[in-house]
Amino acid sequence: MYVSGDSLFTGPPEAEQERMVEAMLFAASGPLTPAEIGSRLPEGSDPYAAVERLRRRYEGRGVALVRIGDGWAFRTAEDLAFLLHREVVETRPLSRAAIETLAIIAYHQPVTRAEIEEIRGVAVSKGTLDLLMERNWVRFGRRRQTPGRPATFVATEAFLDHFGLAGPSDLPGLKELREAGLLDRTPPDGVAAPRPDAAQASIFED
Amino acid sequence: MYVSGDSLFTGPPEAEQERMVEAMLFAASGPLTPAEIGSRLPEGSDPYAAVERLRRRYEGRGVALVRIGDGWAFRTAEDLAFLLHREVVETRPLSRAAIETLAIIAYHQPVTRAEIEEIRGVAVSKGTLDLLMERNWVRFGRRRQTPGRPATFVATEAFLDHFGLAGPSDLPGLKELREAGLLDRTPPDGVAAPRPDAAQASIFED
Amino acid sequence: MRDDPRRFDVPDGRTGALDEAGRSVAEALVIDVDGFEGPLDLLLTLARTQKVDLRRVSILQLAEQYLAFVEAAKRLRIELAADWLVMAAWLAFLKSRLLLPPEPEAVGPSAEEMAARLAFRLQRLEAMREVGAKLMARPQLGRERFARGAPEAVEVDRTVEHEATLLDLMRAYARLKTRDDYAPLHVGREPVLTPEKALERLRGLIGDAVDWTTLSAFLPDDWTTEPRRRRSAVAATFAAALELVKRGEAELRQDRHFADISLKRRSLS
Repeated sequence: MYVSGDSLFTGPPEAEQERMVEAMLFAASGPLTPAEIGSRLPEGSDPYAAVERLRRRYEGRGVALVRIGDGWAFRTAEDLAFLLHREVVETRPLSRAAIETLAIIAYHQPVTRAEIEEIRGVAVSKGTLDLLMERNWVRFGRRRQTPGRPATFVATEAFLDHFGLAGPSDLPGLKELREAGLLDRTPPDGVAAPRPDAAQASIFED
Repeated sequence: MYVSGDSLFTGPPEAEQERMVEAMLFAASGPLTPAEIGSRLPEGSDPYAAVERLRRRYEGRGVALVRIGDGWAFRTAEDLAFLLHREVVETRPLSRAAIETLAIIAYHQPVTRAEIEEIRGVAVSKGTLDLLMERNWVRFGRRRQTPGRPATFVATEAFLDHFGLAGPSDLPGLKELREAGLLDRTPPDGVAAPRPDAAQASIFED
Repeated sequence: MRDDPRRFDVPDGRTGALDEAGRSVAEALVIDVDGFEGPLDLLLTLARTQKVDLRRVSILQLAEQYLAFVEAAKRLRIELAADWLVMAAWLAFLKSRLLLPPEPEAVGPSAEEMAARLAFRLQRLEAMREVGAKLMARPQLGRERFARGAPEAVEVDRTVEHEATLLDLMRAYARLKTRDDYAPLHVGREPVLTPEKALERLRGLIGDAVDWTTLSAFLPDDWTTEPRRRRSAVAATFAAALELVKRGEAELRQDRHFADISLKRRSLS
């Protein structure tokens, strides 16, 4: 323990030693041990006492003087760790594949992956379905009672919420799409009406 | 000015805001502007007031909260240089030409290369400007709206930080140089013409 | 000097105003000429030898000092670069103008203005050197002043939120439906399962069919929904089944007309 009166070499005043240790620890790239601190303080200083005073001074502040191994270092106060994280939300338009898949699920639910592929004419990547499920617009429905018991996909409440729909039947039908000029041509018969139960039909049915 | 009672959104208590700003500024290596700080504080906080309280709190400590251009950063106290001084072996001392060029850019900014050459009386070697730009003390400013639209050079925030200047107006001796007309591009008007037989008389004396 | 291109002959080196000491100073400077950054730098050094405040420096004397320097170079057979000689010419001209009474009809700046301009440039250069030295004497970051030695980086957690509007959704669906209309024009996947493919597939599956299994269970998953594709798959798989029967690898059964067709692996005897 440093007692200024008894010390052979009188070091700088306590407050000054504390400032010095503060600057050293601030500038250091890693924790400093009291021995290292002492070797750089003027003769007659007491690094242990200075570190302890400094530690108390920073109690409850935004940074804390913490012990790491044999050394000491300043670190962000634990309760403020969130300040070192920044949440950045980037908004990106849904890819064409994703929006088409979403549209098919919304209009044809419950629908299997094979059916989505059939309608889109290309394979549906796992990533696309994952993305829609992650976005919480799509979830698994009941398995289809056909050989292989394939999973079906349905649209969620969150989907309806997001698109401002009271229910799946609120989705504009083909007639409205056509009237809105979104459909240029009359679809041929047999394609117009999505038939979720088509898969159940017998193999020889038309 | 932040008045907690009147604020539409009441942020965290002042002491808490100060802690948060303290943590942010301690964690950062470069200066942070109040706007940057504010964007990371909870709604209703006043970064300016928090920075000012924090600056006062650290007055006389081993580290100081200093202004650098538009931002603020913690830096070790200048009077502790003797304790912290590190021999920087890897950076060669700047040449006389580089120091002069840096001074001219800092005091005359924005300044064109031709103006630097006019002041120094010799061509500026490419290496000199490259070196200053590499150290990030100098950067291109806006082009001068004169024939040829020459590029100008300005000093950077890193320059201010490196030399411990709060802003360009903090440059040592700036006021005196300006008053002496030495930052003008031509000698001040009304220069008393020295007579050949009185050549010892001050040419700038009235 | 660039800003005064008027040319005058280099004077003959008469430097009556300088004594012997001045001469040897000039010689020392010539020997060290490479240490100067051009004529202005030398002029500033010469001006300092006048040991007066730069604002009180005698430009006339300075011109003489410079001309003595050029003379010394000649004497020592040291070749000076062109800009040194241009400055010498300009200073010789300035010196003569300063000594002679002003010509009333002379155009351009007066000798006094020229001298003042030179004095201004010298002061300005000196001022820049002084502030440069002042800057360098300041506590520098990383040498005497320090930033946080162990900065704590702010981690940016980037989350991507995908957006779509109802209109996007409707457009996408309309696009799908419209594409169906144009299907004849569009080179898509043919809705035909070839018998070869069906055979290959069936041969892979028949080994597990120990019991009677309906033909439809052997259809590929993605060929069961759309009627045209389903028809093609049924036909191809049926043809493949017949082929396997022919090869003695499978048995085929239909209980009555239009009932399901079933097949199983032919038990090895």
